[in-house]
Amino acid sequence: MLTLTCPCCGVAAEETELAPGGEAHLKRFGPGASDEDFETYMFARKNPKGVHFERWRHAYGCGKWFLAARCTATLEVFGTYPAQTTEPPADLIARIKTRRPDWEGCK
Amino acid sequence: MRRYSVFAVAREALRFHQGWARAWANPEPKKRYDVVIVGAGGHGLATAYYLGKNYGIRNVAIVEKGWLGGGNTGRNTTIIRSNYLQDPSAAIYEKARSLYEGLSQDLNYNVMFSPRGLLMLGQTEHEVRGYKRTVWANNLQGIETEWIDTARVQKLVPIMNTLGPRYPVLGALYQARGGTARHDAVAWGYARACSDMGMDILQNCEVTGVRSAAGQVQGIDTSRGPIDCGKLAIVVAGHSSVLAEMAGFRLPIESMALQALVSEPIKPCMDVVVMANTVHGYMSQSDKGEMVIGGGTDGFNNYTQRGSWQHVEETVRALIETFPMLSRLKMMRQWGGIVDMTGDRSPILSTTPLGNCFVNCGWGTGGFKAIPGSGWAMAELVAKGTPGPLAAEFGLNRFKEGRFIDESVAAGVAH
Amino acid sequence: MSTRLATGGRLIDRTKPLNFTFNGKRLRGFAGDTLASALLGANQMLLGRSFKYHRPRGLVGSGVEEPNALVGLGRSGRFEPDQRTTTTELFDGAETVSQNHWPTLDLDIGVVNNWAYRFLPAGFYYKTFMFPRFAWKHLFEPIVRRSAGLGRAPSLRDEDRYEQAYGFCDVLVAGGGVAGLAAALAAARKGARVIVLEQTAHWGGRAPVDGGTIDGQSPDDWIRNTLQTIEKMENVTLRRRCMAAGLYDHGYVLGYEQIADTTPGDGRPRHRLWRIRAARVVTATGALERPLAFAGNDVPGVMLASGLRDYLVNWAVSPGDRTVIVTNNDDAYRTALALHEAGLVVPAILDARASVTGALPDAARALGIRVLEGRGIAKVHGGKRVTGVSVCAQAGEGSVLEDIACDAVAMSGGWSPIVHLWSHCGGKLLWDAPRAMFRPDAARPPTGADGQPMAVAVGAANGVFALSAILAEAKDTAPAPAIPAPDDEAPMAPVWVMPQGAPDALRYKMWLDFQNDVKVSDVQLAAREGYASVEHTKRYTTLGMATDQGKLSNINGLAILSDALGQPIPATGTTTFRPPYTPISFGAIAGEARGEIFQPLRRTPMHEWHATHGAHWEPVGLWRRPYTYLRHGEGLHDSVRREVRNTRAAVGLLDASTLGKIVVKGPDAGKFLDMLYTNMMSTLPVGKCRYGLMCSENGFLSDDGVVVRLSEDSWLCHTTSGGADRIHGWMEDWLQCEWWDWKVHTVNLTEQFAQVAVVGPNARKLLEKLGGMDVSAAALPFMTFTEGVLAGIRARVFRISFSGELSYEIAVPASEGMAFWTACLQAGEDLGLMPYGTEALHIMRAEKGFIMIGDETDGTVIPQDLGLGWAISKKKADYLGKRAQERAHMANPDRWQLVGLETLDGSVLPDGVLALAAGVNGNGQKNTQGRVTSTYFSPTLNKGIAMGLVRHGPQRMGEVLDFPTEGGKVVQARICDPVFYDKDGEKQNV
Amino acid sequence: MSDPVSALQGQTYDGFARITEAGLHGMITLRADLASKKLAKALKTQGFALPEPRRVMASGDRSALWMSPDELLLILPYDQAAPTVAALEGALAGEFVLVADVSDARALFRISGARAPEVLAKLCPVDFARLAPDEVRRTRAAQVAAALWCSAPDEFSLISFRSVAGYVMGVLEHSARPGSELTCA
Repeated sequence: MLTLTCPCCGVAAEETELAPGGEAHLKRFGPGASDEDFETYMFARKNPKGVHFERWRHAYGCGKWFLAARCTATLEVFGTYPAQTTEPPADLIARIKTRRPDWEGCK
Repeated sequence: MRRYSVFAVAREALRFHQGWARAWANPEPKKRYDVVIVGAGGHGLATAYYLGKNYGIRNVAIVEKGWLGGGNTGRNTTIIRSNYLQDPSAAIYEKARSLYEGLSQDLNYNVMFSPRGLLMLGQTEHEVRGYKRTVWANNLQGIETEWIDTARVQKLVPIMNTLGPRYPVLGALYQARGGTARHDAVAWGYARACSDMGMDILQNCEVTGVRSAAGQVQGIDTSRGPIDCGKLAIVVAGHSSVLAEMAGFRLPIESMALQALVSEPIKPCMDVVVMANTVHGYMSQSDKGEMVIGGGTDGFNNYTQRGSWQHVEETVRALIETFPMLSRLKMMRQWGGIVDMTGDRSPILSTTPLGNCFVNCGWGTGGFKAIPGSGWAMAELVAKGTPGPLAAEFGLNRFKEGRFIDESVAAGVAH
Repeated sequence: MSTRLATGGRLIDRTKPLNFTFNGKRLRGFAGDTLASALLGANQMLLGRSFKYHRPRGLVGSGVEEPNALVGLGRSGRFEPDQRTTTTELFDGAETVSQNHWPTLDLDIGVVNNWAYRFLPAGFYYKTFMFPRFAWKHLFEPIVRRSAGLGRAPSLRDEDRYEQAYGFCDVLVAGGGVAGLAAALAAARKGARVIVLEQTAHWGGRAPVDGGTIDGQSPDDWIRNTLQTIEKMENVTLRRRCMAAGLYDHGYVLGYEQIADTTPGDGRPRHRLWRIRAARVVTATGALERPLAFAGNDVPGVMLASGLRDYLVNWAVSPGDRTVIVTNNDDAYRTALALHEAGLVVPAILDARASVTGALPDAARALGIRVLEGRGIAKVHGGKRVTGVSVCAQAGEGSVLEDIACDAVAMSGGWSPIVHLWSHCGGKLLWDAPRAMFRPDAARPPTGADGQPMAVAVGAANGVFALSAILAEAKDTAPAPAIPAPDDEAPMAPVWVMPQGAPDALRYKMWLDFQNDVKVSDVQLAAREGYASVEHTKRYTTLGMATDQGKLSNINGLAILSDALGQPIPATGTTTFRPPYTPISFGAIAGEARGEIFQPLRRTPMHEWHATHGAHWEPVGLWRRPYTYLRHGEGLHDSVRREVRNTRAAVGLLDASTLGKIVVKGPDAGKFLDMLYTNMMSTLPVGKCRYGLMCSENGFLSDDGVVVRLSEDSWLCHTTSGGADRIHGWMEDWLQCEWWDWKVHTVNLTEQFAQVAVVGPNARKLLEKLGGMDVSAAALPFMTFTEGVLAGIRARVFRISFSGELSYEIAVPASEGMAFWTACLQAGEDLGLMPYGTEALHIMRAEKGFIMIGDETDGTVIPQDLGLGWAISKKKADYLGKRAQERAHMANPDRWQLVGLETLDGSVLPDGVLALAAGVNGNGQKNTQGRVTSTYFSPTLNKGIAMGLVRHGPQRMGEVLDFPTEGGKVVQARICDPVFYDKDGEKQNV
Repeated sequence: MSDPVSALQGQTYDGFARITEAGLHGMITLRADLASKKLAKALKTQGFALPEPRRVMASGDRSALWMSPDELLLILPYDQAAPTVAALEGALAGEFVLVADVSDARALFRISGARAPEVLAKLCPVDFARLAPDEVRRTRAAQVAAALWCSAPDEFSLISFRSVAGYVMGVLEHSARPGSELTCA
């Protein structure tokens, strides 16, 4: 039963107030994209056992989507950040590296 | 192999059962096998068994990180059914169900397959239409199912509240030959038979890498040393993506926690399996007397084998509404497993971008019922290098082509 | 015999006698009793039967660990099976019955299993019952099932109520013994917000029974003083009868509070389930005493030494007159001393240790109690009650040295810290070899959201038993560095089998799991057969799978398994600890959510009117919509047909309030809607309506509805009833996460408006009667809308039709919805107005060939399949789902496509039936070429009509398809245009 | 002209706290850039002050509630909602804003009495002890969305969607039943 702090309104919300939304930072491919790129966008998932970036919506709160960095093996939350970005913020990356020295970074 | 029978038990009783042999051997890894199967769960062991039985391939190792049968095989709600809507699903699940019917005799190990009947309740007009559609499909697929009315549902399950008021039971999709089996025994029975064929079951042997050359698999590295192989089959529900990454490709899979729970044991009160998909609950009574209850899946990636509590509440609420007597029973134990969820919630039995490497995964919440059929089809895929008719539609390429096998259209959830 | 002593009993109030029954027998106990102590005090030692062999079972313990003494409690709507007597407080009028026997507790036929025990070892059923094939289901399984199970199933609806609550704290202390109270006090003094949960009705745990001094005070005094201090602190909440049932991720603790168990029917909730979020959890859960494995250790009268002591001290109940103590540690001597002090006889203390010194043994010796060193029990005598024990050397093979007559045996195999809560969420254990126990490994605790330790174990739960050490440790709420033995106690000696060299015949009589009948021999058999993982052994033998979940049996079992495998105990490890710590009621888990408030029921403003006017309801999402309005004596079909015919002939009224209504506004709103819908919405003129389709990014049709251009920069999007929240969320997802620089706002106004459809030839007349607005064909043409006042109510009127009739949909403020509905009913009185429900709606749309999301679509259908190509813009470079629809399988001309179907005999095709094609596929399944998606009897056309998806369907008009139905019957239907009624649209466009 | 009615028409329940469906109130959803000066001015003209994030600003019969980084909920007398919407739309013409009358889409409840938080603590995963006095908390009440704040001493206000008002009343009643207090008197 997770708790995540919504970066948009600051509430430390519990899981039942949130809606999960799958892997973060997917790049959308539309018309003109190759079958491979489109398949990757739609289906290929990192699904790592370890550091993971994912989407959540503060559905029962401010209604905003946000992103979270979380360990799927321990459920440790490294941080949350706004959804309006294409990559995790540098300070979050640094924090994850101190917590998980073996982590290979965003691939 | 010493055969199991009532006479054998009687003979052993006289000498305090000192004469029983090991059910399966505990060998050291060999340097090379024709086929290495990663994952000694039901699917992996069944794959090995049918490789030996159907194709005579016996130089096989089944490599297991923990203890055999310790993944989802040993932590599911043991439901067996084949009343699926789409042809490919119906075919493989019905193959599995029919193999289950004779599995105890085939393996000489009582897996306690109990075809006690299975009901999927129709509680909205929409659901009723979906199940009727399934019945027609099943008739053409050669699967015996029928739509039964509320009165018959009530007769089959006297403890059910069919009147609602919220979601009155309008009838049910009934598969009389569906039921349950003893989950551990399925893994143990296959393991014993594989071991007897000379296959090596390597427990406590974790795969740490997949070796390949020129696009062909060469072997694996494990916590018990490197092992070469001619062919590699990855059958590790829950950890499919982790193994796929070692093999150098990505799967349309996310690992999520699925929960189940049991009540304290009570005397028999429900002789069939009941699934109520509108309210997301399903329940059967085990031979020990526990009410075995399946819960919902979390919506986020999770490898901890622990789920989120609210799903237990949701399930229990729904079941009390349908089975009011449940309210005064007690939950004895809850647990979780990690399931592979694919892009269309149907399984994958497929060749992979790596030559001679095959994958069997993505069974989601419905893997146990498929074990014999899955093993049968996977053995064919591994032995021949191309899928037979049972596996043909379950290839990875379907995601690129947009050719999905979507079961949720009729039933909402698949278990 | 067991009896109530004349004096003593620190928990009972002898001035308050309570009456209760056991198997119909009237018995008496006192306030403060548990069911167990009251039963034992009334000389009821035999309380149940075991699971497999149906052996007689009596009390073993005095708390949560009790595996045997389970009863059925209460009657009718308050009957509950498997109630643990040791943790159930006695109340006046309690009715109890014993379980798992037939016909009676004393004479149980099932005990034949016991005589055949040698033929029924662990897992025998895996090796037998296989032939003939049908026999398992029809013969063996029913027998197994009937003899298994414990209590009778309740049959009635639960009469009690339940609730839940949320709690928050910095420190949650699980357990209100000395360690827990001391830890709570220490944390509270540092300013933390603290919650303390104690599962029993009493604070202080074992200390008052076990004695000793704490900070120079007696345990009772220390507890009283500490509680007084704590109760004055505002930052501490104390809860008794509230068990910490489970620890979940991110510091989420389940607390199971029992409120009204002893006052059934008093109106209070019976149980309350707390969901507490704690920054840190202190597990002060104590320890459990282990039984010893000797032959006959399951005979009623053989009890845990600590449990027996509890009955004596807490409830003044003596389990027997002559009690033999058997132990491997000093603690059990306390039981001997307590028995002696109560004036009862202890014929001997059998101590497995070769030599015994120390304060407690010395005290026993000083009282003249025989202490036999290096001795154990070879065998217990007796059937339904202990009559004596045979003594042997622990080091030997069981030769009898002497027989001692006794009627009770108190055993102690040492103590195991209760590590459940610690372990639930990933905390690891270490093996403390000298004291033969698993205890929490402080270096590998469960971790929380921040990755930091979220639990700390204190006191006996941490393997710290000395009161002085407990206090010191609890004060800084960190594990003590050194683990001292209990005050002045000599080390224990691990004893897993008694005697050490016991032969098979004895091992077959040594119980590990009393409820499930698992013996030492069973675990050894499992090991021999290769079920070597502790999980395999557990599952093969069922060790630890009973209602006590192995609280008594697990450590002994895995020690024996380790021995059999020749490996150290830590190499074997433990099975997984799973919540709940002890079973908790499903009632509490469901909480308030039952009956009327089982789920939210969404009501439109006209809901009550429908309910009082014959509505036969249909659930639609969380809404409930009238399927039809039944008139007196009318069947469902007749009612629906009446509604259709009336609407087509006169005028009908539909509550369409559940339709989703989302306003999309902003400079980029047009661009956004062009991405969202398959067709072009940016070009829609202000004041006009357009039907639109939405697809998922995977290409499948997901929702449809009429889009209205409200103003230059705002649109109103209607969605399906079930789709409003989903589609609104979908819009926000794209706006927030993909196109966050687009200037678009959305707001879901579904509930702001009641929406009423006025449908039929007389619709315009009705609106004109309402008055206030020009609704003429010229002023309000088809597919336009206007705003104004209708019947004196602010209204937005859309000229749209889902039935093919002249039709208006009127949106009014929800607060005036009922008033508007009433106005319509009045105005329509002489126009032949009738309300109609969803089924009539569905039939009328099917007559017109309009698709329905959820019928024609099922998540696998793309708009191109449905002949909706006209609604897919060819001009747009992109829309959600466009790329997906270009994939090979979706562009395949062989896809099934929408057509109409009419049976040759006019009958109604069954729902969902499939069209047969020639041959079979590779799996032997019959080939198909289409399916029915919607099928109805059309009251308008007086025959069956259907829509379906058929391979190459639109090119096969007039072809006849075979639809196999029940019993091999085939219904034939001809492919036709899906528009069955008013093909030219003349009726709606007047 | 008809009389508009609220979802439960003022239904009340007296338990260990008093539950009241508070009848119709004007409510306006405003989506906009909350930092805009023009917005602040327009609000001020209408008698509203801009609240800080997650706060309510009340003055007289008007309150402004911060709902999300780009959304406010304005509460005012029911009959003033429509003219206020019109006035705001006028004042903010040409701006990137959305003003919507949601007065009829919501239900407002008051939970009053010293034990009001105990009622809500049974339904909402909210740490009431740590809730700031003027904090608006959007959360879940049992199975539905809710927004709540302390609107007066010993009084909480709770807003839900109108369609589930009956459900919300049901769970509030269940939670306020005498004898089920969470703490000793």
